[in-house]
Amino acid sequence: MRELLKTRVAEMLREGRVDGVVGLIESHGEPLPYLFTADDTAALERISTGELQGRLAELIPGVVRYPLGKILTAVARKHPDKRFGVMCRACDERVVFGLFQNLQLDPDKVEILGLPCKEELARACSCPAPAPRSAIVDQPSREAWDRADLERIDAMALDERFAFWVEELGRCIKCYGCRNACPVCFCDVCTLQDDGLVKKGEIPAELPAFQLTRAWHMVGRCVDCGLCQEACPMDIPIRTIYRKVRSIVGELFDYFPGERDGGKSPLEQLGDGSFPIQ
Amino acid sequence: MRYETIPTTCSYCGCGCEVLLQVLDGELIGVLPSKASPINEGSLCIKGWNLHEFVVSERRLRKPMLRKGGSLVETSWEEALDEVAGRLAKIKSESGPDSIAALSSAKCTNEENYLMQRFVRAAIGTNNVDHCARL
Amino acid sequence: MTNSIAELEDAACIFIIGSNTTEAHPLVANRILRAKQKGAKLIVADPRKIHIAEFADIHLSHRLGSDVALINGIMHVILAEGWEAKDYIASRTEGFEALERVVRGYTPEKVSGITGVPAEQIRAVAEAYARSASSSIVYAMGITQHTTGVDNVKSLANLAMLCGRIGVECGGVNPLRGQNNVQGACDMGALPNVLPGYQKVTDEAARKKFEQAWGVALPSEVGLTVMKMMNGLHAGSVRALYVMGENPAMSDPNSHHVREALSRAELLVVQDITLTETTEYAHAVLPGVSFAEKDGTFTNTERRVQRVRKGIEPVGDSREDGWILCELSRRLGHAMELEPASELMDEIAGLTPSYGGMRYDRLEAFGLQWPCPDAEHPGTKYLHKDKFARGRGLFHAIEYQPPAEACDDEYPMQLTTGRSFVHFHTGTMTRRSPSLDEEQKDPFVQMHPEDAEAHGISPPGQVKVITRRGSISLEAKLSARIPKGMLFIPFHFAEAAANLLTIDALDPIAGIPEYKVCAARVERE
Amino acid sequence: MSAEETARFEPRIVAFCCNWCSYAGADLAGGMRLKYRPNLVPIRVMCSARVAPQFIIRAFQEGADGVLVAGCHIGDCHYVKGNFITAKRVAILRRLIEFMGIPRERLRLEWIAASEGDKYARVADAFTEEIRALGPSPIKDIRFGERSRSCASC
Repeated sequence: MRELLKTRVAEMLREGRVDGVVGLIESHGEPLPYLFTADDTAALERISTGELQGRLAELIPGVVRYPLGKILTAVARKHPDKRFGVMCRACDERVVFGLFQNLQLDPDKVEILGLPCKEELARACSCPAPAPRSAIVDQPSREAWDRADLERIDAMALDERFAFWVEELGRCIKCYGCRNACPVCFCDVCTLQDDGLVKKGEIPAELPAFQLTRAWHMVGRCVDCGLCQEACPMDIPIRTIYRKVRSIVGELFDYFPGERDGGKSPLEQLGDGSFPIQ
Repeated sequence: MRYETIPTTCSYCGCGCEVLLQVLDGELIGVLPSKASPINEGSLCIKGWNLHEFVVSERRLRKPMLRKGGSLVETSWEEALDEVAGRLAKIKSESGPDSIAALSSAKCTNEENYLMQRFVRAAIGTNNVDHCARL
Repeated sequence: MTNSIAELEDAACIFIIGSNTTEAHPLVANRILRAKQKGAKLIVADPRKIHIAEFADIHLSHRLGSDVALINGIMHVILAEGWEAKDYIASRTEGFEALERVVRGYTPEKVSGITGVPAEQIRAVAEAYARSASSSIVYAMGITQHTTGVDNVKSLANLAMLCGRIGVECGGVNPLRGQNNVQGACDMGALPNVLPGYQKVTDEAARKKFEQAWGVALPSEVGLTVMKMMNGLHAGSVRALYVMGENPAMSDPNSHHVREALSRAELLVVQDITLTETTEYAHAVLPGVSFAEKDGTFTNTERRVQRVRKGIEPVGDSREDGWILCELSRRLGHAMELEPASELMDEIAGLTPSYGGMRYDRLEAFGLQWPCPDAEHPGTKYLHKDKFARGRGLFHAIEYQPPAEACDDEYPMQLTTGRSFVHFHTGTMTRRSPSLDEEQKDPFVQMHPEDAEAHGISPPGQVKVITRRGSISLEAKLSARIPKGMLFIPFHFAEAAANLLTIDALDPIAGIPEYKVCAARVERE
Repeated sequence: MSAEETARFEPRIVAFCCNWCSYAGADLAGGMRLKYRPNLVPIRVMCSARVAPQFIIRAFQEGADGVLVAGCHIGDCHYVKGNFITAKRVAILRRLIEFMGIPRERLRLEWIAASEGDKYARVADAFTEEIRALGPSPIKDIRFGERSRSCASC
């Protein structure tokens, strides 16, 4: 897979189809985000799919993921005239499509290099749609979305749920990591930092206002990549909340951010008013 | 057009979290937690996530300064270093090395701390070197 | 730390004392809370009900400065119940009899009187700590910043040794260092009494080694600590002070005294990245660079030597701190090379036994923990395995001593200081960071609602906090997390600097100031 | 909250009312001298679509036992389609708060026209009783955070 990726990236750069490719490079003993460019072909030798090497593989299971879509957005903002390739697992691909839908990236200027995940990995990630559409290799379609985490909470009585979330969210140290790591959070001004809406300067972050406010912003946005969860220093199951948001929006509006081309979030279009009240 | 991430160690508390400096065209645009670090495992605290902000602060000093006529005035490195070295040498020759003291820094690197204590002990000739270990 | 951060996750019992872990060391706190989720017992001793205390099985709200009594009380119960590690004590320690004699006097009931902690809680803590499969002690400045700081630390070591908890996995006595490289600064000999690797300046053989390496004769008399430097400036015996990357005008206790001292300096040189309260007194200000603009290493709280890598070029005409020192040293007739940092590390490794095996190529992925004496050594996860550094672990029999300043009619409340989760130290970095500044802009004093009511304070209201050293004005934040009669002020804010209030009474051995307790009163503004 | 406190529990309900219909409806209810429960605290907004979900979250955080969002009937919106968005928002938020353990009944959406003073009164009574039956909001009893604690005693 790594070799194929390397070949494809080299090809894109050589042919001048893109000016740079956002991906991972093996450097200082770990995979790190990097922008590959045509004038820097030596770096291609160290291109990485995020698999860990040697000692690290023992320390950390699975693969290393970074918010490549978010990084691409930052680079593309600075260089709006350039064209980019981006290495994407299925989750990253949903991110990039989500960013297209939210007008943060220009689909005409981005080419996706999809990497299918191994089945164990997709399962460990509870990936809602494990096969990237722009995969560089063929791969079988896979079972989607393990809902065990949602079902577990749906099965609880309301007071039990509330106690569960108080306990979990009570650990929050307000690092804003869930927001910072989120590849589809792109606003310049953040509601979470509005003192009138979420109180500042205290931990845990105001409970439940902080997480409810953040969850609200995931409506029509969350592509369920799980990077928020990986960033949480307190192991709070925040991804479960956003997965619920995604499932609510899916059930009510048949809208799954990042999974289908085009289309705006139901909250960004007025509709015909036929939506039932309760 | 160049974007890279450089792994380094957070400079706030003593946890030693590994952060990646995100550098776009030579500019520090943000940090990311290292996903592979056995210390922070892809997480950071609020200070760590904002680590880049003080680095690029407008309030960073950009030139050496000497106090002239009561206020600090920007000057060249050559003049500032000559002035400081000259005055240290004068005080040392008049009152001995123990009339000079230095505070090293728990924010600086091991190498810099090493150089500082070597400077104080070998160049000035006193053991009057300490830092804020107790604070 | 005697042990490693990751080990905490698997401890069966964690005893936190004097550490506001979730706010000051969040990425250590996460290991502790993970341990808790795996079923560990969590004990938090802190006068305030700090955030992590919400998750504790037992929260001890002991009086400020009563740590020795509390720990002696815990040991009393352990001995009375016969829970001590008898074999360990016999084979690996000495001085046990003296400890036993002192601890005998600290019955839970007596300790309860001193600490305000119910005797039952003391018994419960003793049982949890002594009888769990593995127990780890975590502490920070709440233990050390007292006139009895050394006694406090020794008492914790007593407790750990009594139960055989040192030199074992998931155990130990684990101080959390407040500054990113305070461990390294100590290791590198930025202390008045030791050369790199804690080799005493009074030890001729050690001195010889360095004299040979550096080619000069070295002074053999122990130098001055920070507080003595300040006194020296007052007295005129110290004429010049060189400050690199510190802000004593803000960080040191009884700041009025410190600022007076700084203003008397004939030459004050400050090497820093921004103007600070200290540069107001400087004759020369030399712009150094931040961690992001240079190569080097930091040593974290678990003794891990980690790489610092240059990401960007120095801002403006600022220069690497090492370059500045080398330039000055050359001008004073002692040439030091700012070799590539990797070669400098080789020089350090050659002179510092515990760093003997530290080479940049070995530090690439996530560093090594000292002691690492040679190039093959894998580093050390936990200290004192099989044998203490000094041979046998020494028990210290310690009696409780009250804090330096007692409350009286004029100053009836106790003031303590500490950190907030947003800011760091004197705020020279965090308060210049827009996101952090926005999260917490203003200084505040935390006080109990009933105390506020008694003083006619209703928030949001400005109050004045007064001690024998000075007074500051700031906003009152009411909270039931703090006991009645106590005030808490974070020390990050220059406009209401907590250290204008704190007392400069020092621990007689370590010279650490008693930041954590002094007498105060509060007035409505 | 103690049993005694629950017994004398009076729900506090925030009612966001749109300027053009529902607020006028509330006004009319007063004008008609209708008797209805006094537990609603009306907040006038220009359109129900002005009620950002963050406002609703904030109201709950500040200790509201229930939140009513009242707007013009579909088709009557002064801004033509503002209330279309309101309907979607409330539907999503009700399910979301329920997932967090807050009964969705604590958040209610009603279309109340300027002429429907009687409907406003009816909704006020019914909603108040529904919330009374649900009891005080659990948010007031969260053991973390000082503001919530003081809310419990007010």
